[in-house]
Amino acid sequence: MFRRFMRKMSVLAGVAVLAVSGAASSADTIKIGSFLAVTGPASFLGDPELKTLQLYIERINADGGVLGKQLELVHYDDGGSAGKARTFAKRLITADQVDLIIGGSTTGATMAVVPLAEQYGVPFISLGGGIPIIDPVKKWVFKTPHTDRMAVQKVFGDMQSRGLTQVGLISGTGGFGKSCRQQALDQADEYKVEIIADETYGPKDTDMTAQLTNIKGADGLDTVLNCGFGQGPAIVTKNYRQLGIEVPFYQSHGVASKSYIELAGDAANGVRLPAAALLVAEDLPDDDPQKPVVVDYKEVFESNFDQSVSTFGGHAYDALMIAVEAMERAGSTDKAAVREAIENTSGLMGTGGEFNMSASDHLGLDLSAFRMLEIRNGDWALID
Amino acid sequence: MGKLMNQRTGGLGLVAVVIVLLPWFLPNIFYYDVAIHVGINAIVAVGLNLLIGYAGQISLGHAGFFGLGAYGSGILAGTYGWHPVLALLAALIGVGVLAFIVARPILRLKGHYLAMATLGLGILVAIVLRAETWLTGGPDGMIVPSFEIFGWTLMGETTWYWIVGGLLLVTVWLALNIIDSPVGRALRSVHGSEVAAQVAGVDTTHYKVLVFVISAVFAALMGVVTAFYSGFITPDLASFFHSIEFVTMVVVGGMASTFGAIIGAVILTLLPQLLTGFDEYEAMVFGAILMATMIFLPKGLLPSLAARLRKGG
Amino acid sequence: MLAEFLQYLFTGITIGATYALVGLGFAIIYNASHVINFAQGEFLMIGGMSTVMLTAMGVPLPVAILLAVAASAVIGIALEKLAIEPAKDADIVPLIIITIGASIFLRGVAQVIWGKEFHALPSFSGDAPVVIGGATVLPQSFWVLGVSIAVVVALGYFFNRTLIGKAMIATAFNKDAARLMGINTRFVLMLSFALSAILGAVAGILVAPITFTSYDIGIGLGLKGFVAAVIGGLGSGVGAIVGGLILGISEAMAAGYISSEYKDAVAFILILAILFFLPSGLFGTRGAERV
Amino acid sequence: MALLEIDKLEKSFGGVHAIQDLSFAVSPGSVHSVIGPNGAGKTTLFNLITGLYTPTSGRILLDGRDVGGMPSHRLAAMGMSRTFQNLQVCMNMSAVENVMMGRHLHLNGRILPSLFRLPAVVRGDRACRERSLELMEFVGIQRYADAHASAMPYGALKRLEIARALAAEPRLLLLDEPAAGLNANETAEIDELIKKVADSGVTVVLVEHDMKLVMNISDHILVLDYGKKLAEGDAATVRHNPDVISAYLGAA
Repeated sequence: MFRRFMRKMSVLAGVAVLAVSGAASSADTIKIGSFLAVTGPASFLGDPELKTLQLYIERINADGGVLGKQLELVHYDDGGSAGKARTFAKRLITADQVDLIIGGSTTGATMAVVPLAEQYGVPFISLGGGIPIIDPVKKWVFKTPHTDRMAVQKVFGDMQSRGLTQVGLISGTGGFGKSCRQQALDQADEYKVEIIADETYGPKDTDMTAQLTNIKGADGLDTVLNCGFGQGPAIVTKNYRQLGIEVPFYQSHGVASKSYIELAGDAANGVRLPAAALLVAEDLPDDDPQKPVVVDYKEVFESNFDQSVSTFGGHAYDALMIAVEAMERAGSTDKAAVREAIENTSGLMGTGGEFNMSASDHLGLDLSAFRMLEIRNGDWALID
Repeated sequence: MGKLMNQRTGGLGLVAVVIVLLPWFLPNIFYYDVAIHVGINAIVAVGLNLLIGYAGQISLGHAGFFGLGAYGSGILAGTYGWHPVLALLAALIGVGVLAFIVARPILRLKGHYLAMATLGLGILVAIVLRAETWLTGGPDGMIVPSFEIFGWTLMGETTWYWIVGGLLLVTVWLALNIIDSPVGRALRSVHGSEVAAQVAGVDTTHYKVLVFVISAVFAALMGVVTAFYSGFITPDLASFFHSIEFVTMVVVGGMASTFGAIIGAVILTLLPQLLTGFDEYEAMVFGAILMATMIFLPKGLLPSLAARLRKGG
Repeated sequence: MLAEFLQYLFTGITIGATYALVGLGFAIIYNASHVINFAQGEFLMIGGMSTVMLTAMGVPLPVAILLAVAASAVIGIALEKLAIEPAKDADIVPLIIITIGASIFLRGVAQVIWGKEFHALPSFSGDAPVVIGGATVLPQSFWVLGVSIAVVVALGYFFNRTLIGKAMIATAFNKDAARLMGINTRFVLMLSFALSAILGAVAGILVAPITFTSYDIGIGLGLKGFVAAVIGGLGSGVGAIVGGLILGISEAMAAGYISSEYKDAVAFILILAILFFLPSGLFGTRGAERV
Repeated sequence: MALLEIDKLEKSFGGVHAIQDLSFAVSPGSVHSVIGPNGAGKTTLFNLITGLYTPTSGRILLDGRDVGGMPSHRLAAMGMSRTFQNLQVCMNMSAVENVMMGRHLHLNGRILPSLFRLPAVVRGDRACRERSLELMEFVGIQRYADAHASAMPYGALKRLEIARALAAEPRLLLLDEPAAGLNANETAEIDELIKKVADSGVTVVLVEHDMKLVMNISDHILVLDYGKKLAEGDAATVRHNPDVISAYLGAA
């Protein structure tokens, strides 16, 4: 550990010298900038995302890089704070002069940076889930995770097929939970479900029994949906079982990582959620065109890091692949050309599904990219 | 007397020279951005130093006033389309009035109780900013329009650099004026011996309230500047940690030292930027530096160094 | 209706007991040194995270708990020896910054050692809820309450019946006089940090199965414990316990009946109200100023 | 009319009666001493007169006006000034600034003129500094003019407090044990100083343990014991009062 520390010190000294001399930009590398929530309440997003970027950039470089150049990752930890994200994004653009930005683990951090990307004209692929990132479309901004609208549609579709109509809603007050809650309220009519209770909890709350007690008391409750990420949904799940609420329980794709099951333990069994195919890679039918991609990513990730694969790292993988593929197609790192190439991405198979972007769709995934999963015996199970 | 004049004019001159010459050493926009944040923090720290360093009254909640300034002007100018100048004035007056109202009950408290009450006040502001999503955009923040005046739009780092630099110079001048005046002596006597001040005819409550309001308005003004400069604000501006950062700037630089407060702001703004290279060790190193400074230089950098120099010379 | 009320009440008592333990830790250190230890919350984190790590390594739970508590005590003593004692003559403000620096430091170290993920500790005796009057209570809540009561009783015995406990009270009352009476006040200071670290660690371990634990849970719980201590009157043991329960129950009631968004505001509204109208807390004594 | 009149004054803390049924009057231009054993309530009496404590009952009349419980700074504006038994010097300021602080009432203490450093403020401060230096000379500590308060010896600080109290140009000056902790030489100097102050027309109320000093300079002596008046009169009367003798002998 000490040697790693010393290495960091020398790197730091090098960085300082570089920065002072102002010779930040060099022509023979392609600079990928990123700002991720590696610490803080959203660290379970940022941590696998950063690991994925580092790992795959190393692999791409070992294979000869992109356009004959090596990739260089410039990363800052925004701790999930939108304000910090903005500061670091500005640093990436103006000081580090990166060619492209991948980052923003959260919708909030992304939205804080959107005006900068637009102002300076830098291709920006976000890893945030919220729909406002790409709706309305912004010229320079793309994203890879499924939107919360898709997640809500998937969940409501499943409820509809099970004949559940009276929904109790509980959501986190962070950007993700807030946006997901809004989508649930907006989409309810179309799927003929009714939101009969609407409760919230803070990102650091440690007990949600009070809110769930209110939901439990709602007349005619058929099912409950929780919009949120982090440890919050795990506590909600535990409290849900503690209070003995019997109706089916849905989570959003915000909990699509093994750590949710580990935290919630047995209480997680029976919970349904929409998620990418990555979580059930091995269970996919062999003829599923997504299978090779997700199985490969899962194996690479899990053999390099001592932790289970999550869909969040997958979003970073997708973003990097889209960026690399677009640069190769554009034949340069010219920002405008790369932006246009990203917009023309088509048929690219990622961990989240097949990306087909266009001038009016800067995500390029459809509902088929989502699978409905149920947690059984502490593991994901594919149910459709 | 002559020495004091030298310190005054010399110090002011030095600050002015640094502000004017610095742009030659800033390689790109990012460094301007850092310099602007240094300036903003320095102004808050100089104002807060009047309260903590000179009057001896701690506040762990000044980020609350900073956040209220930012959101007050941001909401009035953005959501309600007020002229930015009006929004600025309204935010400053609003914060001033609020500070005036809470100052009396709060400043009756001393020591840890005062620390606790100001801490609670600051956190309450942050909670409200987070919760009232319809007004503030919630935890993810809100966008603030540009500052327009006489048909000019204040945009870009270089413009704001000179604005903040000018404000810093004025702030330092005002702070030095206050300190070396009957008001300043009254403030310092509150710290030195409150009873002695009272029996000498100093209405200590009046001066404590006064300096509380002044430092709150300085913080609010910088909140306004931050909002219009960065165009994006989040409730983190009002967070407990941000309050602690302000206090730390004052204490690390040196209590009851205006130039010390500036140095504290420089160090504490640059440190996190330098420490980004440490990745996961960042928090550890930051905490260790904070502790070490306070243990080995409890009076803060500038006064401790000055004392050492005096001993040496 | 009654079931809901009871549910909120049980929730409040459980979390309130945690606040009370943290508040007691604040009170003990404050009495011995007149330092508000802003790193108090980190002991909860260290207790919880060490237990999680040790059990993951295969250490049986009771042994893991003992080791984690002991580790916290050692860190508490180290904090006192390395950071507080060298600066004992400092003003209030530098001392506050030192303990805040310590808390950032400890959090940073924890993050490097244990990572940033949340961890769950298995409940001590299962997750099958007990139903009381229509409300449900987890068995872990009984652990929290039971151990808290046991700790409070043990502390009461320690302070009132043992020589060293009495020495600590004497030191709190008048340090110089205590020193003249032959009490080793430096030892008392060290002991108070060890004790409050133990209290924090116990609280952290008890709630880990309910709230989970991670490198940064100390900030929130620490602040709430601080509020509990001030509500009760800084330095008053009984006050900290009552303060903790009042805070926990008010929070749960506010979340249930008013608005879950403002649950966290309850603590700080309470503290402002108390400080404005009862500046020395519910059980604090007001020292007359000597001129 | 008496400058200061105390009428049936009572003060208790909890159940403890610190001052009981105390009445006396101080006539203008006199040196009035309050003596008594430790714990007799002398400092409490001063704290009551100068507004640091609020009386439990009874009246404190300044120029015939009841000022009991009035805040200290307003009493100062009415011409009252004092020193403290335990030093209350602002250690975060220089010696001359401490004295200048004492002149606060005679300066413009409003914020805006100070904030913009208006010429009137600068002039006022300069005059104030000169007057303060004169006062330091008057009490005999002129050589500490540029010193920081924290660097001054105890005896000088005692005088500094007197200079600060005089800076307010009081009509009534309360001195709480000005000679405590001083050696015989220094005490004699303080003796001279108090006489000089009294001669300049300031009414002095003195609490002091040094009997020689008290007997030397007092026009009138009040003896307190357990918060009550034990005896009153000029030096000779008090010296021969049997109650006083027994109280002091008993205490000794």
